[in-house]
Amino acid sequence: MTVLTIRDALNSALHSLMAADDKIIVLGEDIRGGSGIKDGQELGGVFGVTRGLAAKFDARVIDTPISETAFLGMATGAAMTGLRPVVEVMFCDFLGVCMDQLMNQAAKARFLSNGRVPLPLTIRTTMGAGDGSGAMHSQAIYGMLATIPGLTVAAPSTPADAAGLLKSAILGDGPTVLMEHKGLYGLEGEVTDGLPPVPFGKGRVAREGKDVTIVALSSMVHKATEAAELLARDGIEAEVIDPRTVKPIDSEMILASLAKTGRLLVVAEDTAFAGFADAVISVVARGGFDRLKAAPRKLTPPDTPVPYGRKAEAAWLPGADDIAAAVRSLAGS
Amino acid sequence: MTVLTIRDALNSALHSLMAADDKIIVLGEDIRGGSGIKDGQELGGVFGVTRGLAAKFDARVIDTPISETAFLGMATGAAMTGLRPVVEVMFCDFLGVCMDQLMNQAAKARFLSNGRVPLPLTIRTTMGAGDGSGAMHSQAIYGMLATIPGLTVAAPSTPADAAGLLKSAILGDGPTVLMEHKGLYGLEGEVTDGLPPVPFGKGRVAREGKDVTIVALSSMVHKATEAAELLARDGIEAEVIDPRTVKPIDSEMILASLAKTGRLLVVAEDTAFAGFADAVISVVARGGFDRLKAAPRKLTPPDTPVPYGRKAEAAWLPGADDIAAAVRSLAGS
Amino acid sequence: MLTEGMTSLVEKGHFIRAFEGALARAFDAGEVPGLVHLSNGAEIFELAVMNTLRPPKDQVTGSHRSHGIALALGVDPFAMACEILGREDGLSEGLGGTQHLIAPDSGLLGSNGIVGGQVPLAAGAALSAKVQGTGGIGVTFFGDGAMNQGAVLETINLAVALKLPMLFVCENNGLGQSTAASYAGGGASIVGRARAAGIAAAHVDGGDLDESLAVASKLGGWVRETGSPAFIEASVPRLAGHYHGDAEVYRGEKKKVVDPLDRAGDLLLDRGVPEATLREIKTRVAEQAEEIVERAKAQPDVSDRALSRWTEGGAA
Amino acid sequence: MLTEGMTSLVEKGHFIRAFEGALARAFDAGEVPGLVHLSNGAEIFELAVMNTLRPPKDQVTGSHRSHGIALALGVDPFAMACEILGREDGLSEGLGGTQHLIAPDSGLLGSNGIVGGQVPLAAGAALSAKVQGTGGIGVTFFGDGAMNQGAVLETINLAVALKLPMLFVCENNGLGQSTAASYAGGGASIVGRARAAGIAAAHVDGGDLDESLAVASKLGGWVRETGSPAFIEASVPRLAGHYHGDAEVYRGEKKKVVDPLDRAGDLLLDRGVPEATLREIKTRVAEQAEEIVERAKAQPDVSDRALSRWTEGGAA
Ligand SMILES: Cc1ncc(C[n+]2csc(CCOP(=O)(O)OP(=O)(O)O)c2C)c(N)n1
Ligand SMILES: Cc1ncc(C[n+]2csc(CCOP(=O)(O)OP(=O)(O)O)c2C)c(N)n1
Ligand SMILES: [Mg+2]
Ligand SMILES: [Mg+2]
Repeated sequence: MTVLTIRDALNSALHSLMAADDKIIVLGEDIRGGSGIKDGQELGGVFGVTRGLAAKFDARVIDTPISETAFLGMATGAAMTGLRPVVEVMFCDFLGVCMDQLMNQAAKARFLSNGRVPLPLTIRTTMGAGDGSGAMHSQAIYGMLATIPGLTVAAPSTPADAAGLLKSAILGDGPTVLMEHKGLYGLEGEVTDGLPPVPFGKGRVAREGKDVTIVALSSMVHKATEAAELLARDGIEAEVIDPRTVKPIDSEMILASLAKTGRLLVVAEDTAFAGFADAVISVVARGGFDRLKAAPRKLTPPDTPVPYGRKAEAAWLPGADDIAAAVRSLAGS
Repeated sequence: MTVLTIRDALNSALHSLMAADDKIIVLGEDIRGGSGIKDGQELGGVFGVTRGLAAKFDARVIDTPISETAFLGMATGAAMTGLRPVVEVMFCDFLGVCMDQLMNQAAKARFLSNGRVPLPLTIRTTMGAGDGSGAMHSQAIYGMLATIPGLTVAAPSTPADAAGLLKSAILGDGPTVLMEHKGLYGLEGEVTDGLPPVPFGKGRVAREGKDVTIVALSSMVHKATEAAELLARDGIEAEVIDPRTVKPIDSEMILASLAKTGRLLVVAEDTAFAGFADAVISVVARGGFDRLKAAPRKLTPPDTPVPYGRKAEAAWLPGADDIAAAVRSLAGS
Repeated sequence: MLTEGMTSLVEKGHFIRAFEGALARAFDAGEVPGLVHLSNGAEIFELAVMNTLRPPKDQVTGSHRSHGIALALGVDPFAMACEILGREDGLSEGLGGTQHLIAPDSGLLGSNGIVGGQVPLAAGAALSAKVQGTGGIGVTFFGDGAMNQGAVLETINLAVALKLPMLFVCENNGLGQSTAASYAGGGASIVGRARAAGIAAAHVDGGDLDESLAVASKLGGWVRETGSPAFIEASVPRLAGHYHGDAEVYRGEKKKVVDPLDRAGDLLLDRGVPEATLREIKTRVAEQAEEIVERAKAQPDVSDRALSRWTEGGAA
Repeated sequence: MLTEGMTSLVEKGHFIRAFEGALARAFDAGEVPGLVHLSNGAEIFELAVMNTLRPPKDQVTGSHRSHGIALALGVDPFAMACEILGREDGLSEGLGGTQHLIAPDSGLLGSNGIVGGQVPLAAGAALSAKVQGTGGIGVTFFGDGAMNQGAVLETINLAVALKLPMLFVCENNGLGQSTAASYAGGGASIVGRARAAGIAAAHVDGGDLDESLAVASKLGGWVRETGSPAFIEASVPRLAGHYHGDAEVYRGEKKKVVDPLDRAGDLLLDRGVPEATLREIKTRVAEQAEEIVERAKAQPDVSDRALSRWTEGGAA
């Protein structure tokens, strides 16, 4: 066991996989950084996740123009022809400019070939509000992405899961979007040596409890756990489930928790309508109706873009207090 | 009262609004059709919805290059500066190539200006499987679009609603996506003279019933009604609710129906996970839990791209028989 | 090119025309699930380009109008016909269809339903070849209309910036659906736009077989030898509607164009190939094409079974 | 330009520099919610372009780096500072922030967080002006990096095809974040790429005030008179990091560049403006800027109240 930040866990996973398989390439904007500029020290990505890769793997680490459509499509084509590309799309907000390559090309090619074409493509991108980045650098569009047939969407909350899900994505056969929360890069946590892959579709019980089930992803797992500690003082034991993958969702784990608690709160950072929270509530309402003792609840940001001002952003994001309050009213119902 | 097809109702609404307000412009690919070609007769859009507009309103009817990003963005900018543009995006599958202009520009500008900038933008697009158009000309991504804060998303099932929702969109202040089902253009129905606007967020009871509530949109309304007729023979009276707008959703009408029936089936053509069906189930599970007598159900296509072959496409789409079967098992539970 | 090779190429051209003719009749008979976009007029040029390629090391992507490209690459016509008819033994058992023909074994990485969507994918094939040192190249076909799509414009620049072994092939048939290329492209020269992006580029009359062979081999060779991208703009006629069944009222009076297949036939006659041979070729390939499409029509539709393999485990 | 006008322009340039300096200090003091991208080096050129505009008939869109553009257009600096600090009386009461400055009354249709996203929007302003016959034009500023984004490339063509009264302004500072423009653009000339698309285009040294004024007025005038689009590529230095606080290690040894503000100052000295006047100007605007940003810092953050007006009725 070692302690690593999410940033370093991801970086370390990239280093070890790239050393083991020269079919893995990494590409994106500024992921080398400083290309074309002499004597420049490499940036290694604006969040530093690809640091040091250029020095080791040179031609397999590729800076691109600001042409997300072209380079995401290029990565998709490369995945269809023998490589295992890892693309960095700097912020998930930018997926809008290359959504066709994501939703129609990368996500559909395996199906359209009836399984004859492999597509080992990993798209790393960042998400999340809380740092004053404003409406176009703060979104968390995992619910939107999960609507796309053919995509796996994952959103880790810990260093071990970040590295493990990244490995599963890179070693897998299909396209995966890995959503890294900007606010969690510096988060430290214990990781098993060798950073083992984490399978898709398997959640994690982040905290055990018997009274209420909270389903949350990414940074919301930490807020939910914080809320659970507050609630414990009042004798309410909340179970926090981190599905880790948005799609495929671990319905089994969620329903098993429901069997224990009978009460559900979903906390999400993506959009309010038709997002992750609604999907989980639907899973539970359909598959766990008899286990529900009270109406399920959700806590999401309001249905607006992410605001810039500090107070607005804080109000917009679900916080530990909001979660605790929602659980209290749920537990009392 | 007159009888019109959806195509003609839309066309007629465009003609009358454009005659009344010269701030309304229409633009898109081939919507005049034949431009630059001498003596060509105008196509009026590949589905004929904009037929005759060029001859009447000439410079306000604009053919564009195949540059969805540029022309959707142009329409957005035009809406911010005094015009009321109506853009045709030929198939909603193509929204991938201009998703940034939709999700980050058109949808966010009013919020980012704190309401100082108007954005009367109408995006007409088509959707729907059933005609062998394959995976990139058949999608129905209304659930995905509805996740975007700032957008209104509507999907009419009748000529009156098609014209009425189009009018509300054009006369309104915000960006609206109107999703026209390709398979319904020829559908005839009665319309009130003058084609009055239909307000957003207000559903329509397509068929009254007391045993089960079926919520469906667009072409699924007709399949649900067909199923309801089948069910009526067995003494099951299904109520069919057509919300007409995906967002804002008419929760009130849906919950009111639930109060009567206690049972919910949502039928949707968009994707299986985190789509419209999950959103409606969430509305009901959260807001109508006490009224639910049985677990809510949904009927959606499987979570794959739209297949091409006839049998596959028929199997992929929810049909009246599937709906009837789902209602039967629901009514019996 | 030797007369023998050229005769075989022209034979392939006639086969493609006949194959699509048979498909069109199948469409009229209600046997095709969707609309088909025919290559009429572009066959000779496409064959000239394929003549320089070495699939499957080279991989090609195409647009919605890719039957001709696929056949020119040597994709099995029966598997193709079955796919376009949505039948058993189709390339993807009918899941993809006419706009999603995929046959990487023959060098066809894929055709596409999104105008321009195929272009970045071919950059990926080029990158793969470069990184793995296979000596292969990526090739992409697209239309004049696609030249105004961001995906295409970005990829031209990307290929230059990353020095990708990639051949761009723009088939300018003067029309994007009902819209004139000259209008949509603002009157600018396509090859000029490409060249300004820093790519080696040439224009060719795609109805001229000799010239097409020369330009294709020159620019294809450039890509292979230098590892840098190149761009061909070919003028080709669109001899039929945008899709089969398109009434083309918008087109007004059609200008008379000589069919490139006839022009190629004339080249053969000039070289002393007897007219009877040409007639015999046409008859033979027409029969072959007809037979293949008939066999495809007789195949069952098993696309639902193919689908079910993707839905087992079911939707969430 | 008369000396008086030029002096006032240079004063504005110094004010912009000082304003952003004060913002940077506010950032260092923890008063700014997000990152700020400063215009250092581009002020003079931007002022030269604005000199030919007639807002609000003309509408301008800009990139993430738009403080200078906004101020050059005459947007109220206090409302801007409040917005950038996320405070009461900000343009959008703090909902938008530094990358989303919107002030159409002053001709600023909007700045943008998506590279290239602002460019199609300006085409809309141009179309509005054209359809409504206002005589106005649409103007858009973007960087060398944005020149590789589909939105920009498509819009250049669209403006030509539709004959839009639109001015494209590409500020080439040699860098997109840490990536060299020459690398990302494949070594091709930006103005050459634009010209090949059929647009009137010129390159200018954006550090040369006289030349910038001349080129801006020539091409701006062309757009206004002909109703057709035009394109300016301006070389401007990026005197600081990509954002304030960027360590720029990737940049290696920086080439020495003369600050365009100093060059413009020299022009004034040549015209006989006393050095003392220039010094006095700098001191004065520094004080003004400081005072404005200080006042903004004293404003309360009411962005949560602004937000609540958008959430009443609540999320579904
Ligand atoms: C992004 C996108 N926009 C629009 C369409 C609809 N569409 C299909 S083919 C076509 C015309 C294409 O013209 P061109 O590129 O010249 O190819 P051609 O049909 O002439 O071979 C259009 C507009 C599409 N499939 N994808
Ligand atoms: C679509 C998109 N991709 C990437 C980014 C991240 N990003 C912001 S600014 C920038 C560099 C832009 O370079 P340039 O256009 O030259 O403008 P400059 O910063 O030099 O003014 C990048 C890559 C973005 N905001 N949007
Ligand atoms: Mg064409
Ligand atoms: Mg730059």
